[in-house]
Amino acid sequence: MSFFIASSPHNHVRRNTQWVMQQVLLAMVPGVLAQVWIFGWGVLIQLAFAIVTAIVAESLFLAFRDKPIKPALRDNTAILTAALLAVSIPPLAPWWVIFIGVIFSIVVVKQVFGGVGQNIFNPAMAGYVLLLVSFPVQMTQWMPPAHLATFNLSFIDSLWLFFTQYTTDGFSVMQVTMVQLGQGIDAVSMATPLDHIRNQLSQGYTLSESLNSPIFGGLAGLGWQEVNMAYFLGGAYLVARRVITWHIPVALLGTLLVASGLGTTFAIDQLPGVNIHLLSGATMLGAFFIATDPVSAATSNKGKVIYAALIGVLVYVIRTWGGYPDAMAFAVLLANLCVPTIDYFSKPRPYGNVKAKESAE
Amino acid sequence: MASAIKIWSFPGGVHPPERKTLANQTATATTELPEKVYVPVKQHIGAEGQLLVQPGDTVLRGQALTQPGMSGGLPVHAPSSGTVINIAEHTSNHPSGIPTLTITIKLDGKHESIEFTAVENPLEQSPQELIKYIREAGIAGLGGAAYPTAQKLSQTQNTELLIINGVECEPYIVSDDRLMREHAEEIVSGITILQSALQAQQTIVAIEDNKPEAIQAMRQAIESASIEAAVAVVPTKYPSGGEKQLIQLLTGKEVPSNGYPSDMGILMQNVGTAYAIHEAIYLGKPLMERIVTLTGEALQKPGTVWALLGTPVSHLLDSASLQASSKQKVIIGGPMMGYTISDLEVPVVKSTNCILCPTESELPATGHEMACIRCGQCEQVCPASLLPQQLYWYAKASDHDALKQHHLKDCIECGACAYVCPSEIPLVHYYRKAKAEIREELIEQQKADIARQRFEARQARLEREKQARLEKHKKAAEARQAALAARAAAAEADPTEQSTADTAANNGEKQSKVAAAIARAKAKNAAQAESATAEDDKKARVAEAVARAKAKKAAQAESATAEDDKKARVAEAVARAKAKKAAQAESATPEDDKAKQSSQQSDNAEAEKKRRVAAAVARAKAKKAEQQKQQNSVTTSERGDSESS
Amino acid sequence: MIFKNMKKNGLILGAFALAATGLLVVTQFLTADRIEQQQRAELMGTLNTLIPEEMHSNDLFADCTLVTNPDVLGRSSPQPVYRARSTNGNTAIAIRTTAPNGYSGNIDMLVAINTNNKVMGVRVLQHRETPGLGDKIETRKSDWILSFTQQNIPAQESPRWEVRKDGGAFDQFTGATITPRAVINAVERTIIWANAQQESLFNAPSNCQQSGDSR
Amino acid sequence: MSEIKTLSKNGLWENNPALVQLLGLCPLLAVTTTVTNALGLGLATLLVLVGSNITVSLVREWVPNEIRIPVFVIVIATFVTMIELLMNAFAYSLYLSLGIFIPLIVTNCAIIGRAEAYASKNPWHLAAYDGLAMGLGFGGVLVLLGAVREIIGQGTLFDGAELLLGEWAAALRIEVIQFDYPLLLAILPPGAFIGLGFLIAIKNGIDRLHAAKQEKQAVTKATRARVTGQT
Amino acid sequence: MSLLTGVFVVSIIALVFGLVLGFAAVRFKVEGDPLVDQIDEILPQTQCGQCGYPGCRPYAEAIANGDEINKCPPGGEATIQKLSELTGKEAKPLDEAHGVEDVKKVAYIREDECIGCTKCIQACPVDAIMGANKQMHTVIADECTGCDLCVDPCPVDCIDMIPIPTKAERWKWDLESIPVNVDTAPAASRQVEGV
Repeated sequence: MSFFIASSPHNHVRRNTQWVMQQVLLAMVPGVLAQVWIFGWGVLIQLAFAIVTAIVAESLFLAFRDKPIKPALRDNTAILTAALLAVSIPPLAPWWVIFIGVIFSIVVVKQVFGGVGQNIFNPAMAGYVLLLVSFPVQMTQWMPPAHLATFNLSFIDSLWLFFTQYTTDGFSVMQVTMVQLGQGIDAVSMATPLDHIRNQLSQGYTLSESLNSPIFGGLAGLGWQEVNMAYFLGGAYLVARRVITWHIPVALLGTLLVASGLGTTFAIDQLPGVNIHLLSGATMLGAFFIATDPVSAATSNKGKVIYAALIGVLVYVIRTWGGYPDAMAFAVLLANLCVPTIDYFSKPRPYGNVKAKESAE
Repeated sequence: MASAIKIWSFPGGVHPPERKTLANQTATATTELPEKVYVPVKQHIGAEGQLLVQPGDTVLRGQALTQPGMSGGLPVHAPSSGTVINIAEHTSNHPSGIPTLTITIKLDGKHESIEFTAVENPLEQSPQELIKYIREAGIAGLGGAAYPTAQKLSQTQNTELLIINGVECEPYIVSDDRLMREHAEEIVSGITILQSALQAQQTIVAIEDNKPEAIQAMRQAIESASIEAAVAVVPTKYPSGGEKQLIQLLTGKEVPSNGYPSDMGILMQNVGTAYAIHEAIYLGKPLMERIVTLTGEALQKPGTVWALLGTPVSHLLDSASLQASSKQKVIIGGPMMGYTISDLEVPVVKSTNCILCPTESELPATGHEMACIRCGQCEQVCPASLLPQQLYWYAKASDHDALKQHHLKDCIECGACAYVCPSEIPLVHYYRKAKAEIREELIEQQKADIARQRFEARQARLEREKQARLEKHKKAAEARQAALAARAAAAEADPTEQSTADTAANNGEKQSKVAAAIARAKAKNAAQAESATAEDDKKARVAEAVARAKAKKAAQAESATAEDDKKARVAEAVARAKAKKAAQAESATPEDDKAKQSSQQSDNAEAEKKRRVAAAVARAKAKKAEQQKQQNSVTTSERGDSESS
Repeated sequence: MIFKNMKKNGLILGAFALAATGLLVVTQFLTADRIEQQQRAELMGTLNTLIPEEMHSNDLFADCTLVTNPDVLGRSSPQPVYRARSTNGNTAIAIRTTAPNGYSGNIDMLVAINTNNKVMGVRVLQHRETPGLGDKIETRKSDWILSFTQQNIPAQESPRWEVRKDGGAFDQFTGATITPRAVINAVERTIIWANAQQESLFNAPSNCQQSGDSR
Repeated sequence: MSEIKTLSKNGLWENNPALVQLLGLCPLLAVTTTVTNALGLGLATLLVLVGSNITVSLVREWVPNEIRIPVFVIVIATFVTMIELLMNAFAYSLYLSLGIFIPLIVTNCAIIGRAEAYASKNPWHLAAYDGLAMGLGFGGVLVLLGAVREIIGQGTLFDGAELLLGEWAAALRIEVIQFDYPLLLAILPPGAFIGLGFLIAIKNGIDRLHAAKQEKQAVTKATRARVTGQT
Repeated sequence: MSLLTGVFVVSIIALVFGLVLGFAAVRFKVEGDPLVDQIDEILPQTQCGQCGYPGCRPYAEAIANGDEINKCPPGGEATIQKLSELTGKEAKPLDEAHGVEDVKKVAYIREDECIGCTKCIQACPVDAIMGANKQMHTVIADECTGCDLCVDPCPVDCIDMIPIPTKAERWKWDLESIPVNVDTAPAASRQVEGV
């Protein structure tokens, strides 16, 4: 009889890419649930639509490239990209926003660069940035959190809004939001907490004045803090299961913490504090789910720390002095650009190759 | 004492399931004698030895089948008594399965031995003597690399630290474990020989902490033998048994990338080697058998066995009752570094420490190779601190310069990177291929350099000849006179005598060369006799063929002990060339002396090559002379200048 | 050898430089007038959209004074003020002013008022607001800026002069409040101040040309 | 005649400065927000290219090798400055919108590249034609990229043509698509990079298709040299 | 006037730079062109002439003078790649007009048929064939470049180009090439004297 020939090693850990991506998707569940609870059905609708779009787009483009479709789809990376993008955009943004974003992420950022493992940028974040700079109006239209809303949109209404921009009763997104905001709430547009603070500070208000808005409560912005905590939970699960190492989240959050701590110390009442930075916007999502994307992050542990610290600093800098309210996407993309350099300078010293200096002694 | 040894650590490493209990629960068995054994002539790293037997010879257990040749090498011994039935290419115990020269012995079942004589008072022998005995016993590193032990010992000077490696970190394999449990005293006795041969200052026996019985046994043996040695218990982690990793674990130092442990005064030997040394010195037994782990869930009776070197793998697997499935793998070595074989008739060799037959569910085949996602896990487990993923990209792109820059040569192929890779990329396979390509490229480059030199030399020679011809036409009359003189001289020379005289100077090759020379002379005479009357090509060819056949027969008869056909042929060519040259009466030229001188220095390894060069020189000269003769012109004395190649 | 080569190269390169710069001087000489005319025409174009031809008989470009008032005009450097006079007397002024608190920094504008307490119009000259959001203050993108035209000038800061969301009379445009707020505030400050200072502004000497800053 | 054909083919397609040599990216990426801007800069570059090529070709006999680069730079800088002055005088509004990119033509590697690679080795009429072909190739890509970006980012074509061509050209403006929300990325700098990337990809794709069609050409065996003769 | 000052200053600067360049051009002149040597280093030195030049070095010179880099079948794609890196030319596929890439071979003379004409010896570019007139010839396999130039001149067609057999030490880990179930029956017994 003939025997099977293979190259060593013959045993293997049973944790392939598919499994890793599944785990990450699983860990997103608490965060997504929190978002649904706070921002309504729109989140789920965005998510489902994004995933379907991603799968279709990836299949079509792979077919166009004459590449096998099934193995590429099985690795779950397209689904993860779509999910990350979907939870990053406002829940009531019209369907074509997420559609364009997903197509761009999958086709241009991922496939055109050569598919999984070849993209230098995080596809979800590149897609997000495309949407943010192209459709700033839609991309900054966040609903107020459920706590403050005067009524809850039904699933059907959310669906209608998503596809037609009008509810079944014929109200537009604008009208819905205005009604939501009409009652007693400070007439800020649908600004996120970070957005609000920025606006207020730029108008010359102090931090404590801007924190008086009813959108704040607890540790940071209402709703946003819960979402961030939920993503933190999911992230902790990933670290515990060793799907990701602790380096990136700890370094990122640590840097952000130090930077915002210094900021509030030296500019009292002028800059938002640690609690706001850590629990607003995409901080936790970014630290555990986005910056940890293996493809576009640095590889060595040392490199990962440098990479994540860079993101932390950039997030703080862009949030404080940049042109857009939240900064995770820009920070991640900029850090992605630095990855080859970081990798180059964080190379480990191979066994037996003692540095010239040491050997000279 | 053991607690005094500081255990350091090395970067990376993995913890694959150990699965050692499959085979280490029972005492080592002895198998029935196989019908035939296949003894490959070369079972170690280095040159192969010279054959001492031929088909039809009867051999006894322990009889040497080869002896070290001029360029070193180790002997192999008959593991049992029987008849040599064949010496031919046989599938090798190598990942490639490429056939190698193998002595097949049909065993007679009597298991008769030669008389083994132990070394007397071994501890009072000089290190050189001990090393000589170890070499003659054919001992090579039994841990897996099969580097000749004697060579390793003689290369090491001022040994500060002797490490006896009983770590055995690969999953499944328990050969050393069982050996230490059952033969701790013999191992310790072997260690004393090593200490004596090396004058080592310190000795450490390293064992992984998952082998408590072996640790216990070794400690007791060391204590009762009261020798200067300590047992170091290292934590279980793969690949802590790798030479470089173990040195780092025990000393905290790294072996320099281009160096050897001996540069640091460290020498490492496997426990099995120590056992073999004991057998060789105290019992006089050469290396004829080794302990082999038969394991894997496809075997019904796993365990360890003493296997004669040369035993076909199929024989061992039959004894362990292999239940082969459709995608059955038979792995020589462990799951991390072992290789599969496709033909079970390959023999057990000195480096075969384990035969692993896993079921499909036990060690499933690697899945579809997916794209690298740059997760960096490979980098974290690499014990050599390399960048496996970068190496993978460069290997894929065949970027050899980048591979060298990223220290591919420091990769020990331990397989940790491929073990953890979530994309199931066979990384080690890529590295092996790249290493082979780089090696090939180097060989090609060297060949190209030689070819360039030869081509340029030839061009220069042609140019000189052209000049010489022009010169010659100018001085036609003068040249013709010289030609007459030369021809007269040629007539006086006795070719046979000349060639004998030449070869007599050559001590190493004397026999074969004389034989060849005689044959050649005969052939030449015959050819000349025939061709003198023959007019056309055909007749000449027939004559040549006849002469050739005669020469072959003669050579065959005389050169039974000649190392190989190549040498014989070269020798023959040399003789022939010389004979021809003598006929041309050019033996007085300085170049010829040179050729003679060079052929005298035949003791070392380079002699072979030099002789060939000399032969080529002579040949070229002869050829030239031949041409000149055809043109009915003369050889001038300047001709000799052209032989610079 | 070396000196010969040096001499040759030096002279050839020098000759080329001489010829090239000479050519440029000639071109510069020939186009200088035309360029100045063009620059003038450009500014006049904007001025004329705010202050129609029939409202003045003077040369707006030349009848210009520099005023430094960081609190109102948003810059610490002097800003030009153009005066329109017709045969019937003073008719209008156009002031260059800056809103310092746009979303991305300064927004430079030209604000024109007439002597009848009305705003003639506002135009944005230069800004760096977010494309797609804040850039609706350009006439090329949106008509929003025209909503200032013909507004009455209040005597002091008025709650009417706010975006609608802050309770004022001006629309904000979708997605952005900072930019319109900044523009409205700057325009309000400027017109109140200019209206009050009309007399002195009209009487100030024309001194724009000396500084060379024609824009 | 075939030289002219080769030059045209090189400049417009095979060795296109923008798509193949990737020269002059700075103006290419910065000004191609609209067709009008692209056309303006393309024309300016074309003029400089032809002018500098002719001049370099005419003086090539006189310029020693070691100072040829400074001389080329002087020639190009002079042409650019002249064009800037002329544009300032006669197309002021275009000058305003092309802004700082006109002086940057000096450092457009496509121009010095042609001076060095072609004009300094060939007679003036061929050099002029080479400049024309390269200029058209560069300008063509500029206009194409401008058109793509303008349509996607703004939904129009020839917006602001009057700045370049005079008042009558205002009529050229075409509203191609009416967007509520145009893809602003297209007219931002990253859009230029992505757009250029796609243009290059399309060009390579066409080349590959073309090559695939021609593949079935019979291979004519080349004669082998005998290294060794009969000596 | 300031414009004239500008003209003057620029001209002076140009003059000075011209002087400096003139000095540097003579003073720091570098002799020689090592490019040919570098190209020759890359070529496989088979001296086969398939490129159309008599030997590798002439082809190296031709490449340095602008010839195509894809005319060397023995070197194959690897050589084209390296030449492309060195010369900056585009790496085109091997020009089939000059032949196709093949496995490495050596010449082998069927000695029984050899008539000893020496024609192959004269044809061999690296003197890798030994033998004399009317004597059987032998190829020194280690020195043979596999150029096959000796094959054509042989009047009795006794020269074969045989692929170099792979040895275990030089095996390239090509798992596909492993023979499955090699016939273990005793093959032709080893001839000690040589085949």
